[in-house]
Amino acid sequence: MDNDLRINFMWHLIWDYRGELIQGLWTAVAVSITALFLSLFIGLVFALAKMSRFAFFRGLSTIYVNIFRGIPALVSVIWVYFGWSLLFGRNFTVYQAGVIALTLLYSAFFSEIFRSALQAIHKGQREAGMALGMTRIRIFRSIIMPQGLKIAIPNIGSMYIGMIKDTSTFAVIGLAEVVRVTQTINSQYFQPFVLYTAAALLYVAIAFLVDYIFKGFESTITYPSNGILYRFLTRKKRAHIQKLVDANS
Amino acid sequence: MDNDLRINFMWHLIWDYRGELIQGLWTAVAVSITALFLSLFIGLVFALAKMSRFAFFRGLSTIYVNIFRGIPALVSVIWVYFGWSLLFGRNFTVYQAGVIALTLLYSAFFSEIFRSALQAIHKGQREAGMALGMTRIRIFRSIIMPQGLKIAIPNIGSMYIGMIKDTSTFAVIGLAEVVRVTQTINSQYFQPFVLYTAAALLYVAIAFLVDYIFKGFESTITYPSNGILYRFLTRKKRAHIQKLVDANS
Amino acid sequence: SAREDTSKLNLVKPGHLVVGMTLQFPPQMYLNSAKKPAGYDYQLLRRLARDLRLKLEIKNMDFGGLIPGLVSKQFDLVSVGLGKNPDREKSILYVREYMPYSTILVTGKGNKTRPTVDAWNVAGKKITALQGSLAAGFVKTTFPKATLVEFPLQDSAFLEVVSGRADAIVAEANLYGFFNKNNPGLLKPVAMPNLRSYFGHWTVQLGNEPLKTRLANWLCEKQEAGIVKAVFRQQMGYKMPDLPACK
Amino acid sequence: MTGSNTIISLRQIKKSFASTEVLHGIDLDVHAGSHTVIFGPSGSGKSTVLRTMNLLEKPNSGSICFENREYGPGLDSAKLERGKPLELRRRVGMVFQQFNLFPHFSAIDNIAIPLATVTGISKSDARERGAIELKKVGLLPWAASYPSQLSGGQQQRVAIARALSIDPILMLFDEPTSALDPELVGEVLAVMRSLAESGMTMVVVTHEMNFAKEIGDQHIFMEAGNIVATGDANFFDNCENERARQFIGSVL
Amino acid sequence: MTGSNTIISLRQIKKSFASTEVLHGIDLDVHAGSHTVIFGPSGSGKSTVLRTMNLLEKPNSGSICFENREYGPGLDSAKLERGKPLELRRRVGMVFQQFNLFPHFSAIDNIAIPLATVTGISKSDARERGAIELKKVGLLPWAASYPSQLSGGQQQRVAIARALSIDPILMLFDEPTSALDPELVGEVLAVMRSLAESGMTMVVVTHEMNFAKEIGDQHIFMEAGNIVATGDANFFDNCENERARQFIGSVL
Ligand SMILES: Nc1ncnc2c1ncn2[C@@H]1O[C@H](COP(=O)(O)OP(=O)(O)OP(=O)(O)O)[C@@H](O)[C@H]1O
Ligand SMILES: Nc1ncnc2c1ncn2[C@@H]1O[C@H](COP(=O)(O)OP(=O)(O)OP(=O)(O)O)[C@@H](O)[C@H]1O
Ligand SMILES: [Mg+2]
Ligand SMILES: [Mg+2]
Repeated sequence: MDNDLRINFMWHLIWDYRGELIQGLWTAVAVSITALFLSLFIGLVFALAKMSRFAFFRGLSTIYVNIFRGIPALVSVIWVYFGWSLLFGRNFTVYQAGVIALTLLYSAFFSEIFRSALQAIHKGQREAGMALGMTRIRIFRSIIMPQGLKIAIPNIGSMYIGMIKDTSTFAVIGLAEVVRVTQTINSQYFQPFVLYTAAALLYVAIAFLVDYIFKGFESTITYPSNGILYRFLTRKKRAHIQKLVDANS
Repeated sequence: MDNDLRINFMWHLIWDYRGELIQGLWTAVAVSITALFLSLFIGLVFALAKMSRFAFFRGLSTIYVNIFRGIPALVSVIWVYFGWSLLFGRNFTVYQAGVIALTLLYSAFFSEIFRSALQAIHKGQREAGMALGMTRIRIFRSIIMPQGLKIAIPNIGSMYIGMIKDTSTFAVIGLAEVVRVTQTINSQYFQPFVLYTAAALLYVAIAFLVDYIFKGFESTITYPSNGILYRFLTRKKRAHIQKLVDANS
Repeated sequence: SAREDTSKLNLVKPGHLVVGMTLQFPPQMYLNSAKKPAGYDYQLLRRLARDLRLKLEIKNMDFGGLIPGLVSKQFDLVSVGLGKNPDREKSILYVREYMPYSTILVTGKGNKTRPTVDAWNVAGKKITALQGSLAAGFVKTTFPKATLVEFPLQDSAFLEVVSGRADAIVAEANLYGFFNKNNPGLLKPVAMPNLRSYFGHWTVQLGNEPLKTRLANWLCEKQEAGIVKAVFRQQMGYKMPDLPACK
Repeated sequence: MTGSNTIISLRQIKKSFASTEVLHGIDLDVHAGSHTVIFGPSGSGKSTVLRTMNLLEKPNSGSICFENREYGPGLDSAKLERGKPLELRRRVGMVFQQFNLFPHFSAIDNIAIPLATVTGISKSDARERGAIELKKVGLLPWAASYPSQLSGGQQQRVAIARALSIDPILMLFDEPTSALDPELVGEVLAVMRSLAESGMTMVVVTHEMNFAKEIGDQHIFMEAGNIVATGDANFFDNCENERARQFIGSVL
Repeated sequence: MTGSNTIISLRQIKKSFASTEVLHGIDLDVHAGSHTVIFGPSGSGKSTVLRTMNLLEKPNSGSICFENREYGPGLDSAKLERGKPLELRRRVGMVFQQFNLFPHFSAIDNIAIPLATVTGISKSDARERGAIELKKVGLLPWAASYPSQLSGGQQQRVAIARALSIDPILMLFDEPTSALDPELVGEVLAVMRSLAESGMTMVVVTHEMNFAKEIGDQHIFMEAGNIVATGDANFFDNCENERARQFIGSVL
């Protein structure tokens, strides 16, 4: 095959469109962060339902998890954005639809993550709380949840990277995230390699960042912790304890 | 907006095109299963690298995992199918490219899954093997790996569902999996809801099936197991043990 | 006739003509009920391959894969009716026009906006189009005050109007016809003269002048012999507007 | 039914797990200021009896009387007002074999946080109380340490201080030293000994027979879900039950 | 350097973890058929000494002589051929505090699978040997049970049978009974006792002082990484080292 077939890599496009690309990344992050908080909450609810005494709640949770774990993001967002509108006449914005679709999918995953994390807490912890006369809700809030969260955090971090990646599917409803931005630029220049490379770089960069943030968060809530953030947040408490020790000894 | 907008749901399309849809599902499963085995293997290698004594291997593994965990499937497959050919003049088939792209992404995830599973094996297990004079390789094969696999299996199942879902992205290189099949049918009828619903149903069904199979697999390698499969596979061994017990007592 | 020498055409696979297309646009290009490629583009390509004595090989994939495939030498030719613009010409090589398109403005059944450009070119009107299509370009130039929303899938762009989020869509007339046939009564064309007509092109890899020349010559030959028009009429079901004259 | 100085009494307590009954009708009175020791083979139901006393296990039948309230399914003959488990638990302290300290709180917060939530006092007040309790068990200097930074003996002493912080009138101990290195057992027994001397009512499940002999004034020997022998402070010297004698022999 | 009847000897063994030295130069000879007992406070280095003997820990300096081979970094004075750790480990059996049975193998396979891989005999032959070893510790009827189906005492007996299956000439025990319920201790000690009577050379770290006194003919008291007192079978009765006497008092 001839070698005079030229490929013209217009790498400068990445720089030229940096504003749009960053904006796209920002959109992806915004949608996925909103969905992260919602799906953590809903996931926790379904995790608790799965551990409930009532078979009905357990069954509900199993069905929910298995359905939404299985649906591809593409299909989910098309249903939420178009299907809902056609069936019920209520229109979600692109942003809302993206958040809802992601939340449906990932709440199912988070439910499993929470369940296994909460189940990993030794039952002696709950019993110790009960023996001290703490209420069930208090035990959950002060004893079980903080310890479960620590176990769950690395998995939440991984899942969040998955959520950001899945926003790339939402190009189909016109969400202006990174892949859609690159596609739009691409349709003007037909420079797929340059632009998909840019997208990949942005995604990898954000994955590293998310990893770093979650690691930091994990080390902060590790006990005992030497994290700077931890020491800063607990400085008052530690001073108080020191005062009590001095006063009593 | 008008309220008398009626969408004409041609649900019969699902039945009419059942052959194509099932074929699409089959393609998705075939690609993802091949990729599953490859990425389990590669993931294991990188997990071992990450636990290596040599900082070089650990660093390599960290970089690999962080890069491929972050890249969206769409970008990955475009690079493999088109980018590789562009750079090295070697053409992968659609099937190969799908398998390679999935393998790159998921080997990164599996590496983390294996690492945490292997690290969860109490070090007393390794020491017991060493104290008996077993070689490192033997200890890994007979002691560490079987126990680690059991811990990893539920996560592998979840990830595999993710792999099947990600094949939907490979429509872009023309892989005739479920979503692409529905898009093709859709282009003739403009019946996106009917067809995306069909796709969702197929995906959910396969997710349930995968879950079921992995649960069964897990229960088979749980010890002691009462699984039928387990009892069938070990019937000779158990008979032998029984004979020895009878002979010696 | 003597066997033609195709060795100068830089073909991906000697003896073959590998074409990338998206068989999702009936009647222009689609998979027929026997799962075989069909439509205007396909019939043209078949004749081309026969005349060049090449074996025709169709690579059917999403639109998103076509340009990467061409650039990375997976296909000799992309046949999907690409519109031309100066930016794109820096990355691929256009052969020549072969597919006439006319774009129309389509709105919801109950929409009462007057059918004039001025009535639609106002702030707050939302108009959709297929991402990166020339239709999208026309919205920018014809209705600069309106908001353009692009979608990567054609049905998303239609459904945005059906769901009432957007006021109208600019789309190729035959795509609308097809949508309406399967979902009658949801949308109606605005009774405005065709917004714009344009031509779709065959494209080859940047630098492959020999192939471009050969294909352009073949198209001109067939165009002048009236064959292109005949195939179009037979496949598309209506008369073909005149293609630009060959030099 | 309960003597004037009886703090807690169990009547006909039966308990099943799944379909297996593991307690077959336990009757037991604990008098104020007394030190009851429960011993017996593994699986005989010692822990289950103890856990029933603060309702960590709900009996399938029988009744528990505590401070003029009745708990559990109850007996027909009982006439007392029914109580809520939380009321009972806030008056009964429990120390577990595995300490069950909260790993995410420092030693002092292991005491202060539950105390604050249970009594409603402020965290800061609760910490002051925590400091006092830690001092009693000799661990004030470790107030800011996390459980993972303490030895087993220290952890168990924190657990005892925590249980005492809610001002219980009855303390339950379930094999408090059997997860400890032999050398560390002493420091925990010392704390328990001084607690016993201070007049606290205690029920102790233990295999430390010397300690049991020393502090026990009511001895309960259990086997297979039944109390098969009981005795006073002299039980070890003149026990008539053969199984109990045999068991004591094997453990001592 | 090693007497004719010396099975293993440690010379000037030093071991550090990170930058902390935990063994400061241990010298120890174990004679054929002898029963050495190591005791001392927690953290004194007992386990580390034992683990060094089968090279689970690699000493930072010093030398281990076993069957005319030298292991470890070695001493300048030593003249023996160097051995490979696997050779030594295949002649030395070890029993751990936490049993460390393989949970995914049945009792008999816990013995047979390692045996088959180490000696190269067939699995089926190895199982025959396994059955014999299980019988010796009284567990033949449990051959097909998994560790999770056995009591602690039974698990530890399987662990002993497993260690014996490779025909060791030296057995190491690291607190073999301290993870057991007090009642189950007896059955494991009985197995160890009969092993001692059969003439097996043993090194035992234990807090069971009565047992130690009974079988021990060489007693080693360690503290803070050093051997501070050694003695013969009569050590417990006429021990001159004050710290050792004090320690024995606190544990007995
Ligand atoms: N949560 C539970 N589920 C099922 N069975 C249980 C449970 N808790 C205890 N059992 C069973 O009840 C019986 C009594 O157990 P319990 O723990 O009270 O015995 P124990 O005397 O405290 O023994 P140990 O000395 O081993 O602590 C045992 O057979 C045990 O297996
Ligand atoms: N893997 C390790 N890493 C770091 N330090 C260790 C390690 N193993 C042991 N140590 C330290 O070495 C010292 C001796 O430990 P070793 O386990 O030998 O003591 P021991 O006498 O067996 O104590 P115990 O009675 O608690 O088992 C201790 O200070 C211990 O903390
Ligand atoms: Mg118990
Ligand atoms: Mg030790």
